[in-house]
Amino acid sequence: MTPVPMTLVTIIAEHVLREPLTADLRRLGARGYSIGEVEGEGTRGLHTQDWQGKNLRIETVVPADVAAAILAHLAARYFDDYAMIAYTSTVAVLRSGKFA
Amino acid sequence: MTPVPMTLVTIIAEHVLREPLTADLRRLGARGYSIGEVEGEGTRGLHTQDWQGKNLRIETVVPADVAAAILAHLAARYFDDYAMIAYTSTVAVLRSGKFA
Amino acid sequence: MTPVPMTLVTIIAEHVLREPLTADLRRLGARGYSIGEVEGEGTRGLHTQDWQGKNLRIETVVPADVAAAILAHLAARYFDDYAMIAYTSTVAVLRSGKFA
Amino acid sequence: MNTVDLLQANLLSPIALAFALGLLARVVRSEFSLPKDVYLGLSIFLLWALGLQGGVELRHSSLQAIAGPALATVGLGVLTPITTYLVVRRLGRFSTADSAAIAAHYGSVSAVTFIAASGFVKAQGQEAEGFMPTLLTLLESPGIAVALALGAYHAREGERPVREVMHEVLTGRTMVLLLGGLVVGFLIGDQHWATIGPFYDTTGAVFRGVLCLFMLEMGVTAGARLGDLRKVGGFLLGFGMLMPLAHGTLGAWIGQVAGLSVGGATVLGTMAASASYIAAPPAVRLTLPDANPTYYLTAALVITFPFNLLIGIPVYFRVATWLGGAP
Amino acid sequence: MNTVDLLQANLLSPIALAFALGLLARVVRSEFSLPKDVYLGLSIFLLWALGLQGGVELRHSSLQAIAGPALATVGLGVLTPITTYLVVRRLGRFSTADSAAIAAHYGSVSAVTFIAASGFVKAQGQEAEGFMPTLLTLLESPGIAVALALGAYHAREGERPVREVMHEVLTGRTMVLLLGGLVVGFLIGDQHWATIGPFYDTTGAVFRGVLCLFMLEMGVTAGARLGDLRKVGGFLLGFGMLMPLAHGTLGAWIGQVAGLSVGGATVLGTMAASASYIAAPPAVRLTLPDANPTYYLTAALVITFPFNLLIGIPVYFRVATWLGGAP
Amino acid sequence: MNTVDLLQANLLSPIALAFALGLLARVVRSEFSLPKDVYLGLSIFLLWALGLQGGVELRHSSLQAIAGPALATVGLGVLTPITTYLVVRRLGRFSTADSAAIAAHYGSVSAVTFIAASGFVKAQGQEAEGFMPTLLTLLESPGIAVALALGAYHAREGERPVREVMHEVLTGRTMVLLLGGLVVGFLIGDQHWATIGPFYDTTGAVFRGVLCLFMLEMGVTAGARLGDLRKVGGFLLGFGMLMPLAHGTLGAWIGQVAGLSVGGATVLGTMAASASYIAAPPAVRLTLPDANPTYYLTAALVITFPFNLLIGIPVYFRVATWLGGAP
Ligand SMILES: Nc1ncnc2c1ncn2[C@@H]1O[C@H](COP(=O)(O)O)[C@@H](O)[C@H]1O
Ligand SMILES: Nc1ncnc2c1ncn2[C@@H]1O[C@H](COP(=O)(O)O)[C@@H](O)[C@H]1O
Ligand SMILES: Nc1ncnc2c1ncn2[C@@H]1O[C@H](COP(=O)(O)O)[C@@H](O)[C@H]1O
Ligand code: NA
Ligand code: NA
Ligand code: NA
Repeated sequence: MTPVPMTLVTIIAEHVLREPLTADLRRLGARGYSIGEVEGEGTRGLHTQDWQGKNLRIETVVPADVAAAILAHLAARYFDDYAMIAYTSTVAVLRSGKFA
Repeated sequence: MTPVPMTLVTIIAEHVLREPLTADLRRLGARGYSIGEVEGEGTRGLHTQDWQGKNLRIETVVPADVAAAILAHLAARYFDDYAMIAYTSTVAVLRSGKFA
Repeated sequence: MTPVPMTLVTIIAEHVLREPLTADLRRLGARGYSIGEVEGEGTRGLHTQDWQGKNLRIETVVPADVAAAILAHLAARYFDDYAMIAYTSTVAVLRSGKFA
Repeated sequence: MNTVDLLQANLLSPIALAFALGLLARVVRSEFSLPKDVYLGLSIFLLWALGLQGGVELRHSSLQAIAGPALATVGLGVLTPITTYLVVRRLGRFSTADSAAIAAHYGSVSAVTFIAASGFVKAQGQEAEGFMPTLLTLLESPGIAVALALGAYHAREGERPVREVMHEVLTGRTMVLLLGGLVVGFLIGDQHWATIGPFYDTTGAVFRGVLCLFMLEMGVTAGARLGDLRKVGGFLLGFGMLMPLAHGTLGAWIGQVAGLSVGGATVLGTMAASASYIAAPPAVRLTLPDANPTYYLTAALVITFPFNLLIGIPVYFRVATWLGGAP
Repeated sequence: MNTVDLLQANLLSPIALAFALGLLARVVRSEFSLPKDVYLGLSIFLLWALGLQGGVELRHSSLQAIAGPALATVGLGVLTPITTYLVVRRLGRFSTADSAAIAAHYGSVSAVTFIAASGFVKAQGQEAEGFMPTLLTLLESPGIAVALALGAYHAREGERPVREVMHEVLTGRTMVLLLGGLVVGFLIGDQHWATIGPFYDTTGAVFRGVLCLFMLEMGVTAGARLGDLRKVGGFLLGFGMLMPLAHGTLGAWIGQVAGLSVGGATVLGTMAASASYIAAPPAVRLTLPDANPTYYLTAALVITFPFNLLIGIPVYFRVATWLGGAP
Repeated sequence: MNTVDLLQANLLSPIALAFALGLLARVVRSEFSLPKDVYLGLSIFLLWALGLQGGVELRHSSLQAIAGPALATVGLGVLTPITTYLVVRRLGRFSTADSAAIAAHYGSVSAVTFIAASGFVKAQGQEAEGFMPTLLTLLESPGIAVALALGAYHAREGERPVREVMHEVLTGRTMVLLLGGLVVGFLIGDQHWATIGPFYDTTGAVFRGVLCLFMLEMGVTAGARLGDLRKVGGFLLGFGMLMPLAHGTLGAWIGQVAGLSVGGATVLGTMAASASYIAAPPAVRLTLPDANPTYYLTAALVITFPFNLLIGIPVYFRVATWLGGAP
């Protein structure tokens, strides 16, 4: 098997967005995702973690076009109101069929 | 010190594989690894986290050939039967001697 | 919005360094960071997690020059005495203003 | 006891002092805090015990005795978010979103404040009715629903529909444990209760001991937000103390009219005066994302919660005593 | 009490209702659940208490009295995985891996079901022998070992060796706390026990109260898998209720023959009837990776566990009473 | 009781056996351990209970009675890190950093060892003074400060300043709960204490039961480091048992001179003999990064802690009894 490139989207967002964000990911074409917990500080400084629980760190490995759609959606829908950052990088996977 | 490239292998797998996977990593040449916990959904949908605990998120920084060997081993040994994804990316480190 | 490249610095370090490291990051120009927890093994083998709690996994998305400054500082200040690894990779973000 | 004595007795209670200690720890920049999961576990125990015992005691109450107070409670649940909204919007000139957000918090109820009030009246020899936890359950959600509906006019395209978020409130931790506990407690009856009662009894040492630990962490949480007091401005500071006084007096009076004892009226007043900081915040964050969390959280947690705990409860008790014609 | 009364009393017990509440919470799509670490903490307390008290009481039993029941228990530990395997493989036509996997679960034992049975017989005035926790410890692992050995014929190259996995079973949480507790309890004796007994006493309010919280979360866990009931098919559904009935009756009979009291025979029957969902699943997952977890987990946790809790235990009690010649 | 009887009674206590079990679990490579957050929660309960009850009892002590023992305690806090430093540096030929690091641990105190000693003397009918928890609080930090100051000569450019790290020690979990508990307990007084006492009472079943669970995990932690015993060498092995004997005897004697009862002198001796493994390690790690954690952790946790628990305490008791002129 030769590795094929995929895009890894990482989203760090306040806890309360768990349900909406995973629904968004599925709708936009992600076939899977993994959610960890982080604490953090950024420019918004909401101290949200005190009452909501920790920030979410969501990772999803998707084709490049799905990644672009996800980023665009996040920017339009959440960036203004919520504590959130998102970034993408290129990774190599063995079974491309699992992600697209 | 100039940064040198290394390969970061990330494995997301069901909890029960902790022992076998870390043993595999050591055997295949990884000099270290870090394990976090994530919850997730994929295509297999085993709900394994309910009874096993969360999924493992294992990271190991290794030379490219070790990364290739790890991926090949995972594909041969686990991909069919277990909930698991794995991907690699290139990172830069300062002390290459620590990883190879 | 077109994605712009940024550098993601990932630091894995023993628990006790939380305060000093986040202070360092801020001082060196990081506008934010996220901290998760991992367990791990490396070459130093201090078993530090037994008594300190888990290792920190710190991520910060920063401009390339800040990343270089951070790595250099870590190497000079911590690499000798503490259990720690650090690596960088290139990621794409939408709002570069948030990170620099 | 006169009012000063009441206040003093209240200030030196273990739960007030535990709260103060947690707060102080933060002031001196201690990093002490309870692990989040332990804190969650304690809150689950407290709510579940409250529900269970409430259910056991509900069996001893007639439907007739409950009907009036229940109606009064629902009435308060509809009224208090509206008064809150109007005061914050008109007098405080806050945005619609901020006003609705604050209204959701003050329209709902704080279970810990309820517990503190129940303990207080019992210590004064004026135990509240056994069905009070049932009223607590009734008051949890209407206020949030009313306030979010008020805010919904304002909601932009694409926000989470209020209906969806209300499902989360109605099936949240508090409701499962309180409402579920009520039903379970009701069904098991006295005989089974005897086997677990010493552990769950809300007037027993285990419950009170756990409550102290819980208050310690609430103090830490409030302490971490102390700095935000400067950000919220004078209006919210005054609001966070005067609004409870108004709602508390109103609640005590309505409770008295609805036939509650002095103890019961005090507790109902306290419920009306209290502000939710568990169920309301996430619901508000999702439906009113441009409301500023610093406003609603600081008001509910840093101002109104300690105010009720330390000063409000004795005052509502005085009011209820006076209304009840007692000395 | 006749059988109907027994069932009814059982259905309205706090632990049954707590389980039902947890299940219901999931049915209405509540996100309520106990933090995993708290749940783990509770399970540690329960097992440790069980072991300690068992050890203290073991001191009061003669080796002679234990020998017969112990032999009977080990016999059941070898027999029940084999009957399970044969039934699932031959009648159910499941794969070798799936059959061995299910056999490992039904050959081992569920500690919570054991606790529920002990509580039930005590409430009926028929307390079981003090050395029952010792039997529980004995029954934990043989069934898993036998079933995994059955499955090992089938295992492909490279799977984890059964021996390695059995080490994990034998040194797992359950064994450390139960077996360790037995030894510690035995060594400390009555005088030291008096200083900690009120906290750990398995018939006391703390233990029972903690058990309720534990059952709440078990209900949530089972509720999350309710949907899988449709996936497992009619055979496993019937199996999950009839196999326990058979093993339970067999266990009660063998217990009676081995000299146990009515209470003891009921509890031994329940142990034989119960299916492990803590020790067995990870062992099976590692040695039989192509067995489908949906089958074994749903059968053990969603069918057999509540079946025993609600219906099985009173039935095994009836059987034991009848065998024991009591009314 | 003669010394052998004392030792034996001590070895068969629930807490000693729970520790041994945890250790043994690790020796047989079990993966059992308490979830970290639960362990933290238990330690918070223990410290908080200790503080609260200490505060309640402090009310019954005169300032006069405390002054002498308090002075003695502070004296020990300054003396023991210096003796430790000299012994490790001169006799053991360890580096300055390692010597200061070890001195910080032995200059401070282990709360669990304190609790074990208090329980032990009580079981011998020689209860210690009610203000002992106050002394415990006094002994927590001076030793760390003195040792870090000793090490500071050595510190390289850029290390964390001792002052900053001492702030963390002085506002850490132990101090908030112990000192805070003392103040809260003092303020609430006997009447309020009665409502929560049965839960927090340090001689009650809840406290002792929780302590057993805590010791189980301490055993696991120590067991995980057993292998390091081979790395630390013979000197530290001897040091870890002889230094406590010296400090324990000294402490018991000074306590006796300062007017403490036999029980009180035993507990003070134990405090002097014990080594911190909660407050000291992170402070040392940050200020003396080139000190080897394997040395100080193994000595404090794997050698001295069990040594005191099993052998030291009865010995210090014997010494105090002898000094006190009792049989
Ligand atoms: N530059 C950054 N690098 C890594 N994580 C960040 C960064 N900025 C923000 N975060 C994370 O995103 C969360 C929200 O950030 P913000 O919206 O800037 O308050 C923070 O709590 C951090 O967890
Ligand atoms: N596309 C993906 N991106 C990120 N994580 C994934 C993805 N697919 C699966 N996972 C993770 O891998 C686990 C197993 O996936 P699966 O084998 O597809 O059921 C899931 O529970 C997720 O945590
Ligand atoms: N090659 C590696 N890949 C991933 N994580 C590592 C690696 N080496 C070390 N680590 C992590 O860094 C920590 C300290 O490593 P060390 O300083 O080598 O003992 C370990 O506990 C691991 O969490
Ligand atoms: Na209210
Ligand atoms: Na069985
Ligand atoms: Na000491």
